[in-house]
Amino acid sequence: MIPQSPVLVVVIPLIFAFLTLLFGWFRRSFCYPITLVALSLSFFASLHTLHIVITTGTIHYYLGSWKPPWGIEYVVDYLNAFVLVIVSFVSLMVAIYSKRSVEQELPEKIVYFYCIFLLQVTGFLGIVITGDLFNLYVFLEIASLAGYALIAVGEDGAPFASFNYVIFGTIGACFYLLGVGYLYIVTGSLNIADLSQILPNLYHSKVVLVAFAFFLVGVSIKMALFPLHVWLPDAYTYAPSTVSALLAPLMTKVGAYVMIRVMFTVFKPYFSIELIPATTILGWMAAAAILFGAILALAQIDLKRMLTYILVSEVGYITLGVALANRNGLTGAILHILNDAFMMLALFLVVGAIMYRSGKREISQLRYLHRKMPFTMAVFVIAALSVIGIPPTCGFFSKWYLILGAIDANKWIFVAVLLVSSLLNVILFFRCIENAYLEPVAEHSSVGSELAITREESPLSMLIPTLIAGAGIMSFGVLSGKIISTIIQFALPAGF
Amino acid sequence: METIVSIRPLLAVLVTLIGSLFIIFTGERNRNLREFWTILASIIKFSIVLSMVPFILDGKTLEFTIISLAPGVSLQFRVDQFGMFFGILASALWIATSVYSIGYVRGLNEHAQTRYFFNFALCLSATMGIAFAGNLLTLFIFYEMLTVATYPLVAHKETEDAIMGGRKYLAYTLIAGVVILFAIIFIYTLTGSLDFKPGGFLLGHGSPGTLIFLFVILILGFGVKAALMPMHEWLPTAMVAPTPVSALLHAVAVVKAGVFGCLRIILYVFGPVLLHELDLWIILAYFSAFTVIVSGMYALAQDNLKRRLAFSTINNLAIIVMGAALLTPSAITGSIFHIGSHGFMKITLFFVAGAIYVKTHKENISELDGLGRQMPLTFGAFAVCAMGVAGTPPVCGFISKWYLALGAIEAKQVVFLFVLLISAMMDIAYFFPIIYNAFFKIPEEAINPHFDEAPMRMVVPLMITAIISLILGIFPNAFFNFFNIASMAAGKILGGM
Amino acid sequence: MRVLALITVIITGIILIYGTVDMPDWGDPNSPASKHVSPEYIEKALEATATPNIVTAVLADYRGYDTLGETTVIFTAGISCILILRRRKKRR
Amino acid sequence: MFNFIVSNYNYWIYIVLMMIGFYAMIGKRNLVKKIIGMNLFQTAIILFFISTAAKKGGTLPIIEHGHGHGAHAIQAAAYINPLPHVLMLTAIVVMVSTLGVALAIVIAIYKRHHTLEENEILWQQK
Repeated sequence: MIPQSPVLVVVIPLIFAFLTLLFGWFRRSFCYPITLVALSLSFFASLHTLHIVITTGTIHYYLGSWKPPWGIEYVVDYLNAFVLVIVSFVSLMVAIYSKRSVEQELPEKIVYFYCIFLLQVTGFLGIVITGDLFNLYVFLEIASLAGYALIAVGEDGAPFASFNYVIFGTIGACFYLLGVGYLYIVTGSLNIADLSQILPNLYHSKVVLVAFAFFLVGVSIKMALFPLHVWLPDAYTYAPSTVSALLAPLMTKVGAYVMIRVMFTVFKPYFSIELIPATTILGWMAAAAILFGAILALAQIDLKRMLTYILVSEVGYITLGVALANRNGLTGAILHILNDAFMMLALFLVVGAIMYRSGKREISQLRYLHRKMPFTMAVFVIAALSVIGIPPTCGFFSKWYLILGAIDANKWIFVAVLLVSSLLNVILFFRCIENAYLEPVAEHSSVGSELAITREESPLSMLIPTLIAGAGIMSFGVLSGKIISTIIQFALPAGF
Repeated sequence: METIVSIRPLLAVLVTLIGSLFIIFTGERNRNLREFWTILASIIKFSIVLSMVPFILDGKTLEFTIISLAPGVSLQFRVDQFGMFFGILASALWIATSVYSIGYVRGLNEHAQTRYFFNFALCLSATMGIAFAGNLLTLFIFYEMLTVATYPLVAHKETEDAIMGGRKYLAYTLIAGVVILFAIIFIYTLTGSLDFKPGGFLLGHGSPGTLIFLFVILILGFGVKAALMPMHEWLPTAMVAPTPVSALLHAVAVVKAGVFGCLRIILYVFGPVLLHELDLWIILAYFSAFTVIVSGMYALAQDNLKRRLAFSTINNLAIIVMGAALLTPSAITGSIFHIGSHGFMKITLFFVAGAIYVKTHKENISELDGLGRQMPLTFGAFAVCAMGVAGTPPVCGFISKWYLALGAIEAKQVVFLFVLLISAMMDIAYFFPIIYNAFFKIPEEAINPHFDEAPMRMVVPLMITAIISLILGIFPNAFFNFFNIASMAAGKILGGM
Repeated sequence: MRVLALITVIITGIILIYGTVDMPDWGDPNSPASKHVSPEYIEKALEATATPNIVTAVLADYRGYDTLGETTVIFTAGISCILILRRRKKRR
Repeated sequence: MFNFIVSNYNYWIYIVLMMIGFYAMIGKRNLVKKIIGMNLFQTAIILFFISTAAKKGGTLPIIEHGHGHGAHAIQAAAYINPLPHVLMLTAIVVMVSTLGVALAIVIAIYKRHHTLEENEILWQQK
């Protein structure tokens, strides 16, 4: 029997998106549990998919039983199974978290919010799982449209930020589509596996070259690779906190996944590395992203905006790993997809919780937070240490592999960039930690004052996902060897 | 060499980690219970460490692999003689520091005590991890943990100065961390392994240029915590921290971790053979000799007692590194033993500084005139240990300096013998006036001439550490064959030659 | 800003034209796109789907999943518009 | 050369159209103009795809006498390529959806800022 879980991963949130609308009509409070059920089911389906991949190898699922390349197929190998699990788990966490935050920020739009939320996740999952370039485009658009809408309902600046995102996102998606078209015109195929068979004969065609360029630019816009990141900080700053927490960890990671697929599956590593200087250019862009992201983050006074710039910098790490194009570098990149998803999840959840409780989000306003919200702030510290790259948090291990990869590739400048960025992150985060944990001397003169600040921990529905994200950061660090030996080493594209 | 798989090193690390959780969840609500956890964890930890001593004395190695981190590298504990030595030192001194800390923070009614004890416990876990780490990566993981866990302690007072001190500490140590990380990864790409081996594992890998480069950046990296000049700046600045923290920084955890790291690099990564081949040992020895002399001069110029002690620490750490760099059996023995003896002596000195501060709120040496009569026990302990640091028999500092001097002669480098002598003289020059003034000088303002000591919770630990320093000076093997462990470690390292 | 935009546009245009050089001529019945996947549709669609209109056959059958995605896109767009434009009933 | 230019004229048209759209998207200051540009851009891509479907001498991909005439050999060359049409049907829908969402966002912007000029909005945000 053909396992049905690959398609269920995508279809369950899709169907439940309709159901949310239907049930939401009768009762608003149904939406939250329905979303949770949908995403839990989807998460279990993706776990099951991963399990099948580990036990029996790559899954080919023919939709409608039409054989590829005529029909659409789902191809699930280690790489997308891994990303699927990350996406579905992170979105489940955000969904659990969303309850209070959405009630506070968008009280009259709950039904539609959850509907779009599920569609957003459907989009991400569809992008990741598919084995067909055009199908990928369709789901990319689902994800993008949902993203535009979710961002637009945020604070005052949100619609305009969202509009910029629409413009950039459309350019990105259209470039991608153009790439698909160019490949189609010289090959006649849309299926990834089929394309990778046909393309090697055409590597010297200018059409293929241009297609590759458009793919890369399009995906770079979607994953906000410096200098095409300009839409991201505004959009994620003004978006509702739940939305930032969903998009920030996932959109960029899904983009990174597509980039790896295009560079090393659709095109062979031979093309991306040796025939054209794609990896070199990408490497420099990534290095610039890492540094400028961190430097721009230094200039921010708003915590959430600072995190968006850190996200830009983190995208640089993943891209750098891809651009190093060797075993260790790619291992680091794929590991960082996991690690960064959790780091960004944790950070954005924490910021959301802080805003929910205090309405404040400037770095200078964090004072006393370690007493008001000790657990939330503990997770913040863990995530911060991970971004900096302090062992045994998971961020250290992705850095470890990235640096190994950079040394293997003899790219000493990238090694320096990776090391320096750690130090920049130290400044970034310890600025926040100092503000949150250390108080001006006058105010702690007596012991009595310590009790004057009441504890205002975020509600359980927000706290639990935050703690899980924090626990994830710690445990993935220790388990990284295990994760690599069971999944990632098989997830590396062929040829590494 | 026999290797035994044993979970004990992991337990030794975990007990404080778990203890720290108990501490933070007990919190301010029940202080006595919270302090009980601290003491309990320290005692359990010490007994676990001690339970491993017999194996070590048999020449065996205890090993425990937790999880594989990368091909060829695991999160692994391996307890050898050198690690054991450091482990005993750290866990023994933690008991003393805990008791003393309780007296100190309560005596001063410090704020954020829970955070204080929490981080203290974390520090000790990290230190134990450093001591028992079986490879460079494990060592580095705990080394960075230690950095982070110490930061809140340094910035504990939360004044401008304290926050700046904390920043400086972080800046120095994390930059060093990044440098070390780079070197570790580089070594990994060269050898595919990071496991410590007595006598080094780098022999036969890489070109001499690469190895020299690696050695330099590793020593610079670990040298930051070991406060080798010119990377010592953070240490005097970090003196703003509460005194038990300074004691911990100086005698037990942080700087000793730096020195421990340096010694691991010198003796277990590069090894005597390679260092002789590359002629690096003599450069390192001169480099640390420079620190020995200069820091001694700095110490003479300080009026703040803790700052003077800080420079004295820098001085002694450099002596340890210098001893290891000489690469002769006596020098290495002396160097390792000095980690311990300096630990006991310096912690006493810092305890004394803290006791004075709690009792009289005085921090400067010029204000201490006549205090010896008011606090005879405290100053007595100070006198014993100050002389010990200078190398006067029968305190334990004498033993280590004796072996170091022997080592200098064995290595046919008489220069370093003179360096040791000069430093001893400088030690006397900056410690003796304190003792003299405290006991014999008549203060300008009237001072309580009666016996009026600091709280017993502070005096007892400092008395005990002083007495231990004395006993170790007379019977170096009095406790758990302390000296033998050091000399066995030295023997094993050079056995690989 | 406008100059920058113009430069970007021109560069993109040049790249596109550069790519076009190797493209098959317009209406070339032997172009790869006409040779690889599509003939199968034309030849087999009637037999396999009993639909004379091949576009319909491909749209609704061979690549029916794309069409599901397509309808989802428009559903998303519809709900998005509601989500964005829905009036706030009461001001917070 | 001349032959090349003539035989590929479909590409030139779509590139010109697309560049006009692209310029409007990134160069114009008015939000609605940007949206118009976006539409042009997408339409150009659709034009491109559809033009790849063409075959000289081919007809619409609807099988004549499809029903009731039994099996007879169908020449692939006789019909134009159906796949790009299919793809573009989807793409058109995507385009319309994007347009809809973009316009909805523009309405939301207008409600808050009472203007559709980028400069003025940026000025207001300061």
